[in-house]
Amino acid sequence: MIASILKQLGTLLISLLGLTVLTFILSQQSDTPIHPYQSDSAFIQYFEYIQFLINGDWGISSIHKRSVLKDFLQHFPATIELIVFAMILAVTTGLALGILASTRRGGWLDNTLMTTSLVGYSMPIFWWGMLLVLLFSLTLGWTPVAGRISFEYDIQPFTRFMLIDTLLHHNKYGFDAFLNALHHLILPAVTLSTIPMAIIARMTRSSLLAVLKSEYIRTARSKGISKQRIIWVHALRNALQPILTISGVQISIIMSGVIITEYIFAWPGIGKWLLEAVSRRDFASIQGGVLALSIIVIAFNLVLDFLSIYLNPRLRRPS
Amino acid sequence: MGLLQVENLSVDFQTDNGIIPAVDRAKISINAGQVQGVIGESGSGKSVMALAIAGLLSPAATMRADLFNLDGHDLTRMSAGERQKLISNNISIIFQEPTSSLNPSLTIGYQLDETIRFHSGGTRKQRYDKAQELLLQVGIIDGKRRYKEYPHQLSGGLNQRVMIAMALACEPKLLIADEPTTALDVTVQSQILDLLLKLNEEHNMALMLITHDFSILSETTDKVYVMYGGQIVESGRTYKLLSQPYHPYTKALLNSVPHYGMHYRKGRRLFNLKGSTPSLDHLPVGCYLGPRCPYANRKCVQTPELRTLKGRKVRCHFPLIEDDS
Amino acid sequence: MIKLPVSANNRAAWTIFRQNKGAMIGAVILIIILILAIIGPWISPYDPARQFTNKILIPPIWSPAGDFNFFLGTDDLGRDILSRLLHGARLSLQLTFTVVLIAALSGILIGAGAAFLNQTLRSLLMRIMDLLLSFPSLLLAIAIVAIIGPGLPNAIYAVVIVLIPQFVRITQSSISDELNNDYVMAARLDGASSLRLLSHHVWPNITPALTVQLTFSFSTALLDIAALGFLGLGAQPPMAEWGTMLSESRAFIQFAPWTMTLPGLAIFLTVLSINLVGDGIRDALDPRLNR
Amino acid sequence: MPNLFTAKNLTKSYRVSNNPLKKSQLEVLHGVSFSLNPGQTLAVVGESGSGKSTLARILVGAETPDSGQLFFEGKNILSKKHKFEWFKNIRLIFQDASASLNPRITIHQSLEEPLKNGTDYNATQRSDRIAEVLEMVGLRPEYAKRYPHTFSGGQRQRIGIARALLLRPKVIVADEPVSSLDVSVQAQIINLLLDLQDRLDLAYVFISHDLGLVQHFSDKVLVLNNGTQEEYGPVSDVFSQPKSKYTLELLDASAGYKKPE
Amino acid sequence: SPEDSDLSEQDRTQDLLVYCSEGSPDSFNPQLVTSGTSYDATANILYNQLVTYKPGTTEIIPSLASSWEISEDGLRYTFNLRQDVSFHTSQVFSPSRNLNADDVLFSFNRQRLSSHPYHGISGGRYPYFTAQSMDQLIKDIRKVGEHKVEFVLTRPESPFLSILATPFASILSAEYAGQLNRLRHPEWIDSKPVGTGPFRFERYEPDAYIRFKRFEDYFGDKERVKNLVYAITPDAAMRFARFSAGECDVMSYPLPVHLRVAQKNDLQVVQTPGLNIAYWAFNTEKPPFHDAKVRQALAMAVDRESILQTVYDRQASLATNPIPPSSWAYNNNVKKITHSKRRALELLKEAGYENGFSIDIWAMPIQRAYNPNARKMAEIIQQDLADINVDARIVTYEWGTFLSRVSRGLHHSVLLGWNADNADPNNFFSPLLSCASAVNGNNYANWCDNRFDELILKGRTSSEQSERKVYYDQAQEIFKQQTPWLTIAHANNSVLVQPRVKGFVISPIGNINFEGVTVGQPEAGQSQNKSQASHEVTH
Ligand SMILES: Nc1ncnc2c1ncn2[C@@H]1O[C@H](COP(=O)(O)OP(=O)(O)OP(=O)(O)O)[C@@H](O)[C@H]1O
Ligand SMILES: Nc1ncnc2c1ncn2[C@@H]1O[C@H](COP(=O)(O)OP(=O)(O)OP(=O)(O)O)[C@@H](O)[C@H]1O
Ligand SMILES: [Mg+2]
Ligand SMILES: [Mg+2]
Repeated sequence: MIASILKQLGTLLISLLGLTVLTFILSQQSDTPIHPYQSDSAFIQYFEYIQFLINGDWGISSIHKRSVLKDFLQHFPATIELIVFAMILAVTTGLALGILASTRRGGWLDNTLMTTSLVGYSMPIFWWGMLLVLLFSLTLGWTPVAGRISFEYDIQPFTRFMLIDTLLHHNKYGFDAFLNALHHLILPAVTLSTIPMAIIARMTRSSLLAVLKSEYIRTARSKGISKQRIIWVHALRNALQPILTISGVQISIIMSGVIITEYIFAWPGIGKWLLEAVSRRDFASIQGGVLALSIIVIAFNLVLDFLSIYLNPRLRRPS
Repeated sequence: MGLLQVENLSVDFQTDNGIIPAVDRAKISINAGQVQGVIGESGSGKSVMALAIAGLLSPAATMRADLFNLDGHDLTRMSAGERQKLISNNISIIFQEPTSSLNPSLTIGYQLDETIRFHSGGTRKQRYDKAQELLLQVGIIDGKRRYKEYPHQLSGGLNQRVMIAMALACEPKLLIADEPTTALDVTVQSQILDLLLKLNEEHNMALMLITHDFSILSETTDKVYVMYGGQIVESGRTYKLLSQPYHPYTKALLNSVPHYGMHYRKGRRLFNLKGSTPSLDHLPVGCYLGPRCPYANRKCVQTPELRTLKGRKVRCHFPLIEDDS
Repeated sequence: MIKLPVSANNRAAWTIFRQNKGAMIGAVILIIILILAIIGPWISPYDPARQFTNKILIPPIWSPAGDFNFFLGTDDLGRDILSRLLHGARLSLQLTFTVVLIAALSGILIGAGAAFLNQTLRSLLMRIMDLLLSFPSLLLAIAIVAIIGPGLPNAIYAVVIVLIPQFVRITQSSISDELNNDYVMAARLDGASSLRLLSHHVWPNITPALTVQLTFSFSTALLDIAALGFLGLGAQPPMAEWGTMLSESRAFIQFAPWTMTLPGLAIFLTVLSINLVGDGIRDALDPRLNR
Repeated sequence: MPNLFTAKNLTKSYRVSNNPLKKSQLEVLHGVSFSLNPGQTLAVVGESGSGKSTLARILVGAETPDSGQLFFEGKNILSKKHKFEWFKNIRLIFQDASASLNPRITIHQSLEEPLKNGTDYNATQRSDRIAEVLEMVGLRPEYAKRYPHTFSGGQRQRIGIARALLLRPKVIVADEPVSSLDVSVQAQIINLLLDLQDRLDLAYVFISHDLGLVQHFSDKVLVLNNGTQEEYGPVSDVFSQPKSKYTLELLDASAGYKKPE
Repeated sequence: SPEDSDLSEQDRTQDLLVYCSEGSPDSFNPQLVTSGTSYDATANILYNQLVTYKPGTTEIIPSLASSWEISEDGLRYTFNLRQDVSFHTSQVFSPSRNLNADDVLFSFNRQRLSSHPYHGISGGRYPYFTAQSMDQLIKDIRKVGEHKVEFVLTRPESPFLSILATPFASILSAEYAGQLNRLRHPEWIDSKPVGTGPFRFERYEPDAYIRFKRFEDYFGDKERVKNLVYAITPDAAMRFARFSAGECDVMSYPLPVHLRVAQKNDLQVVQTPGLNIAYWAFNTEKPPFHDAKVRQALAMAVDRESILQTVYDRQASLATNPIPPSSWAYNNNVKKITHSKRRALELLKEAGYENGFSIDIWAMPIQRAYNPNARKMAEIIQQDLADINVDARIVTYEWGTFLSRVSRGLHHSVLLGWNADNADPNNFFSPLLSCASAVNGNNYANWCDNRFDELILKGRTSSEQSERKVYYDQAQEIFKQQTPWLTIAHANNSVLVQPRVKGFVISPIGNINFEGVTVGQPEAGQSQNKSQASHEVTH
C-alpha cells in the first residue's frame, strides 16, 4: 500500500514537472512576459514561474486583462456541469446497453447494440453535434441552440453551476429555470457522451462476457443463484474493474470532446475560453488553461487509481 | 436405491471447427453415500461430464440423455427452471482451482452467507452462526477472522475448504469433486481428501471424485469409471479394475507411470502407448484407441459397444480377460 | 497446457477475418475510399479550387434544385463539392498515412529501445509516456499548435506527438510481455544476442498487437486532423481538407446543409470503416478477446 | 580426473519488495552442491517453490548465482575469464514445451537458432543437422516446416529435446520435462531420454516432483527444501534411508494417498 | 435582488431584448480599448459623450452638452453641460450629485495627463486617445463654470466635434472615482462601470452574456426595454442559428448570406451603407509594387463584381475612392476601375513583367463588417491573378500576429479594411494614407506621396467645408493615379432584427444603440421586411 502510494506520488511529481515545463514554454511564447521574472536565465525563470504558480499568480490575460486563474475558475463550473452530466449519461446508458447486450449475446439485440456502439464510437463529434443542432434545434425546434439558460431567467451566479444556481433562485422562478437549464444541457451532453457511451457499452459487454465465463461465476451458478443476482452482484463488480482502469483514457477523451462541444454549442466553459485564447494568442490564458485542465486530468487519474485500489481487494490488501 | 442414474449422456460443443462430442453416451449410477471415481487423461471429458450432471454447461453445449434420474425425479421431463432448482438442491460441485472458483471481490463470508441464504434462509445472525459452524466443520478454526477476508488472502488449501463449506451449505446428496487436490501441495492434498471422506461418512453424502491419480482412487472409491476420448471405456469395482484391467487403455494408464516404491532397475523402459491422445474434433473411426492400441486389428474400425463382462463394463472388442485365467 | 492462439499464422487470421461480416463491409468501404482517394484527381469533374461564381450553393442532384453538372452540389464559392471531397479524400488519407507512419516508426523505435534501458530509466520513460497518454489529445495538440502556430504542418506535428506515446506504450508493454515468455528465454539460451532476440523472436509476436494499434491510430489521426481543421487550427482554407471544409460550411448549416453533411459523412464513413476493419483484425489476431 | 559438472555452494536470492524504502530479499537457494559425471542422472526433488527451477536456470547460465562455484570439465565457468559458451555445453529442456517454442516461427527456424549462433554451418548443413536430430527424437524431418501449434504435446516436447541436442552438449538440464504431458505420453518421453542417454552418454539434471519417476530414472538425488539442500546422495541410499525428516515426509506423501482409519 | 421582483410573468419576455453580439468586451471603459465590440457594449449603452450623432446619420447633435461655441480661430471649444444628468446607482456607488464639469475634466484628464491619479489604473494605456494624437491636439481643458468646460486646441482641427462623438470621449463619474479610491479599488471604475447612459450595468459573465437594466433616471426620454442582454456568440453561424431559433432579437454582423436568407424569411434586415472601405493594399516599398503600372495592372485584373457577389452577396457597393459615396468629400468624377484582363496584361508588359511574378496576399483572419471573409476574397483574387501569370500565395496569421507582421511590412499585399470611427473624411485619409501613418500607423501600402499628404493636411486644418472639399477631391485624383490600393467595396452595415423589435436604427459608423428600441408581441402578417439601403426602418 505504502509502496503504491509512493509510486503514485512519484508519478504525480513527474507529471507535474513535465506539465509545468510545457506550460512554462507556452508562457514564454507571449509577446509581453506574463510574469515579472528577476532572472534572465530560462532555467531559473522556470523556478520563479513555479513560485508564481504556487502563489496563485497565473498571469493576466493579455486581451481581457483579467486574472487567468480567476477567469479559469469562472469558466470552469460550466465545463464541469457539462462533463458531469454527460458522464452520468454515458455511464448509465453505456452500462445498461453493455449489460443488455451481454445477456443477449449473439442475438439481434446484441448485434444491433454493438453495431450502434461502433457507429457512435466512430462518430466525429464535431459533425455529430452539428447534425444534432440541425435536426433538433433548427429543424424541429425541440432544443435550444446554445447557451446555458434562456435569458428571461436572470440568474445570479452563486456557484456558477447553472443547475444549482437555478435551484437557489427557486422562489423567483420555481422549477422553470432549473428545467430550462436542463433543457439547454441535453444536446451538448448527448454530443459529448456519445463516444464514451459507446466505449463503455463495448467494454462492459466484453468484460462482462469474460467474467461470465470465469470459474467463480460457474460456482455461483452451481449454488442456484438467480441470473440477475449473478450479473449484478457477482459479475458486474469484477467486470467494472477494467472499465475503471480505462476511465483515465475516458477522461482525456471527454476533455478533448468538451473543447469541441463547447465550441459547437457556444457553451461558456473552459474549452471555448481556451480556443478563444488560442485564436487570439493570449498565452497567459493558454498556459493557465492547459495547466489547470491537465492538473484536473492528473487529479482525476489519481483518484481513479485509489478508487480501483479500493474496489479491487487484491490491490487493497496484498496477501 | 440409486441416487443418480444417467444413461447415454452425450454432450456436444458447437465450435467454429464443427461439433465436438465431449461426452459420448456415458452411463453412470451412484447410490446414496457411495464414493465413485472418474479417471482419464486430460481432455477425456471428465469435467464436461461433471458439469453436465451439475447442470452447469455453457450455452455452447448441447446435452442429451436417455435417462436422468436424480433422487427419484426424472429430470428429462422437467422444465429448465425446475431442473436447475432440483440439481442445485441435491448436487454440489467443487473445482480444481479453488482460488479462481471464488469471487475475488467478495469476502469469504459474503459468499458463504449468500449460499446459506439461498438454501436455508434465516436471520443474519442464524446465517452467521451456520457459516461459522460450516467453517469449523471443514477444519477452519479461525473462522471469525477468515469470514471477513478475501479469497486472495487465503492459501489454496484454505480456499478449497471454503469451497467445500459452501458446497455443504447446500446440504447436497451428491458432491462432485473435480480434481479437488491437483492444484494443491502434496501434504495439503491428503488433508482435503481426508476431509471429503469424513464428510461422506458423517453426512452420508455421495462423492464423485475426478482425478488423475490411481493411488487416490484405490484408497477412496468403491467404483471407477475410466474415460478416453469422451467415452467411458471401462467401469467397475475399484479394486478389481485396478488389479486387473480389462481395457488396454486402463492397463496402459496403470503401467506407464513408474510408481514410487515399485522397484525398477534404473533405465528400464516404461510401458507406453504409441502416438498421442486424439483430439475430439479428429477422432479415429471405430474404436478411439484403435490406432494406438497394441492389440488392435481390423475389427477395431467398428465402434465397440459398452459390454458387461464379469460385473464390469468394457468398451473394447478384445478385452484382456484371457490373460488372467 | 496453454492453448495457442488459433491465429498463430496469418492465414488462419484471414479466415477468421473473412467470416466477420462487419469487418468485411468495413474493408470494402475502406478499399472504395482508398481507390477514390488514389484516382480522385483523375475522376474528379473539376479542379477543387475552381469557382463557378454563378453557381453558388447548388444542392446535390437528388434535390429538385440540383444541377447535373454538380453531382453533390456546390459550396459558397461555387466550387464543386464532389471534386473537393475527392481531393479531400486524398489529402486526408495522405496526411493520416504520413502521421501514422511517422508516429508508428518513432514510437516503435522508442518502445523497442526502452527494452535495452535499465529498469529506472525505462520506468521513467514509461511514466512520461503515461503522462502524455493521459493528456487529452486535443488539449495537447492545441498546446502544441499554440506554441508553433496554426497551420497544417504544425497540426501534423501535434497529432504525431499525440500518437507516439500510444505506440511506445504498446511496443514496450508487448515486448516486456513477450520477454517473459519461455520461448524468449529458450532463444537466449540458444545463444541469441539481444538484438537478434528482438528482431527474430519477439518482433513476429508483437506485430499483431502493433497492427491493431496501427489501425486504431488511423482513425484517431484522421479524427484529430479533422478536428484541428474544424477548429481552425489545422489545414487552412482553401485546402480541401475534410475538417476544414466542415468548419467552412458551418455558416450554411441551415440553408445549405449538404455543404456540412457531406464532408462530415466522408469523415465518418472513413473512420467507421477503419474501426470495423480494426475490430475485425483484433478479433482475428486475438480470438480470445471478443468471441 | 575431475567430474564433468560440479556445483559448489550455490546461493541465490531475489529482491521481492518493490517498495524502494524497504528492500527485502528472498533467499531462494542456499548452499547447493553436487557433482555429475557423463552418463549419470542427478534428480532434483522438492516441493513447489523450493527453488528447483531457479537452480535449473543457474545451471544453464540463464541466471548468475549470488555466490558459489560451478565447474565444467574442471573449469570454473562462473568466472569471467573463461568465456564459457553455455549453450554449446549445457542445455535446458523446458517444462512447458509449447511455451518454449515461438508460436510465430516454424520449427525449422526455432531449431536453426542454436546452429546459427554456435556453429559456422551453412544453410544445408544446418538443415541436415536439424533433420538428423529430429530423427533422433523420433520425428519426421519434414515436420520442420510446420508451426508449433500443429503438434501434439508429446511431439512438442520431442522438439524441445531436439533443440537441446543440436549442439551436442554434454549436460542436459530437464526441468520437469514430462509433468505437462498426458500420462500415456510421459512414458514415451522418459523412454526417449533414457535412449538418448545410452547413445550419447549425456549427463542429466532431472528435476521432478514425482518420486516414482526419480527412482526409476536417476543415479543420484538432491532434495531441496525451501532452497536448502536437505539431502544428496545415490538414489538407493536416500530413498531407503532418508536422513532428514523432510525427505521422509516427501517420500511418504509420494507413496500415495492413504485413507485415514 | 429586490429590484427584480417587479417583473411579472406576462411581460417578462416583452421587457427583455437579447442582442447576439459577436464577442466579449475587452473592458467596460471605452477609453481603454479600440475594439468595436467593446464600444458597442459601452459607449451608447452605459455612457454618453458631450455630443453625438443623430441616430442613423452622421449629423452631430447635442448630448451631454446642450450647446457649444467654437472660437473664430477654431482653437477654443466651449461646452455647456446639461444640468439634469444623473449617474447610475450600483452596489458600490450611489451618486450624490448630477453630472458637472468635474466629470468631463476627469474623463479627459485621465487619458491626457500622465500625472492624473487614475492615469495608470487598468494598464494606463489609452490607445485611441494616443492614436489620434489627442494629447498633442488638446492643449488644455478648463472648468469654466459648474456646468461649463472649455477645450483649448493647439491648432485648428475641423473634425474635432466628430472626434468628441467617438466612444473614447465617454464621460465617467469623477465622484465614483473618488469613492473607489476610498474603497481602494480604483480598477473597479473600468470593470463595474457607472455612467449616464440609458442602461445600467448589471452583470457580466465572461464569454457568456452581459446584462443591462433600464436606467430609470436617464436624462433622455426615449423608450427602452427593461432588460437588455448581450448574448456573446462569436461564431457567425451560431449567431444566426440562435437568431433564427428566436433566442436573440437582434443579431450583429450577419454574414451576407444570412441577409439573403433572412429576407426570404420575413425577418427585418436593418441596413445602411457603412462608412467603411475594404481594400487590397500593395506594399509600395516592395518590388514590383513600387511601380504604379504594376499596381494598376493588378487592380484591373481583379473581377470585383465576382467578389461582390460571392463574398458580400451584393450587400455592398463597389468602391472607387477610399471614402464612401455618402461622405460629402466624395469625388464623383474619379473614373471607376474597370476589370480588364487584356489591359492588365498590357500594363504588365509596359512595366516589363510580361512573364509574371509571384507575390503573396495576406488575408486578414477575422470577419469584419467591411470584409466578411478576406480568405475567400483572397482565393478569388488568386484565381484572377493566375490569369495574368501572377502567382499568388495566400498568407494568414492569427489576428494579433497578422497585424504586427503587416505593420512591419513583411507582406507583398494585404487584404484589409477600415471602419470609420467618426464621420469626418479625414478619418479615412490621415490614418490610412498619410506619410506619417506609413511610418507608424495603418498605412499598410507604405505609400507616401507628398502632394497627397499636403492636400489632406490642408483639408484637415481648414474649417470651411467647401474649401476642404476641393482639397479632398484633388487628393482622390492622386490616389486614383497612383493606386496604392485596389479599393474593393463599401459594405453595408447590417443587423438582423426580429419582427417584434421596434425602433432599431443602425448608424453608418456601425455603432449599436438601444435607445428607443422596444419589443412587442410579434404580430402575424405585419412583420416588416424593409431592407436595402433604407437608412432607417420605419413602421
Ligand atoms: N466450452 C467448450 N467449448 C468447446 N469445447 C469444450 C468446451 N469445454 C470443454 N471442451 C472440450 O471438451 C473436451 C473435454 O474437456 P474436459 O474439460 O471435460 O476434460 P477433462 O477430462 O476434465 O480434462 P482435464 O483432466 O484436463 O481437466 C476437451 O477436448 C475440451 O476441448
Ligand atoms: N525472478 C524472481 N523474482 C523473485 N522471486 C522469484 C523469482 N523467481 C523465483 N522466485 C521465487 O523463488 C522461489 C523458488 O522458485 P522456483 O521457481 O525455483 O521453485 P520451483 O521449485 O521450481 O517450484 P515449482 O515446483 O512450482 O516449479 C519461489 O518462492 C519463487 O516465488
Ligand atoms: Mg477437467
Ligand atoms: Mg519450477
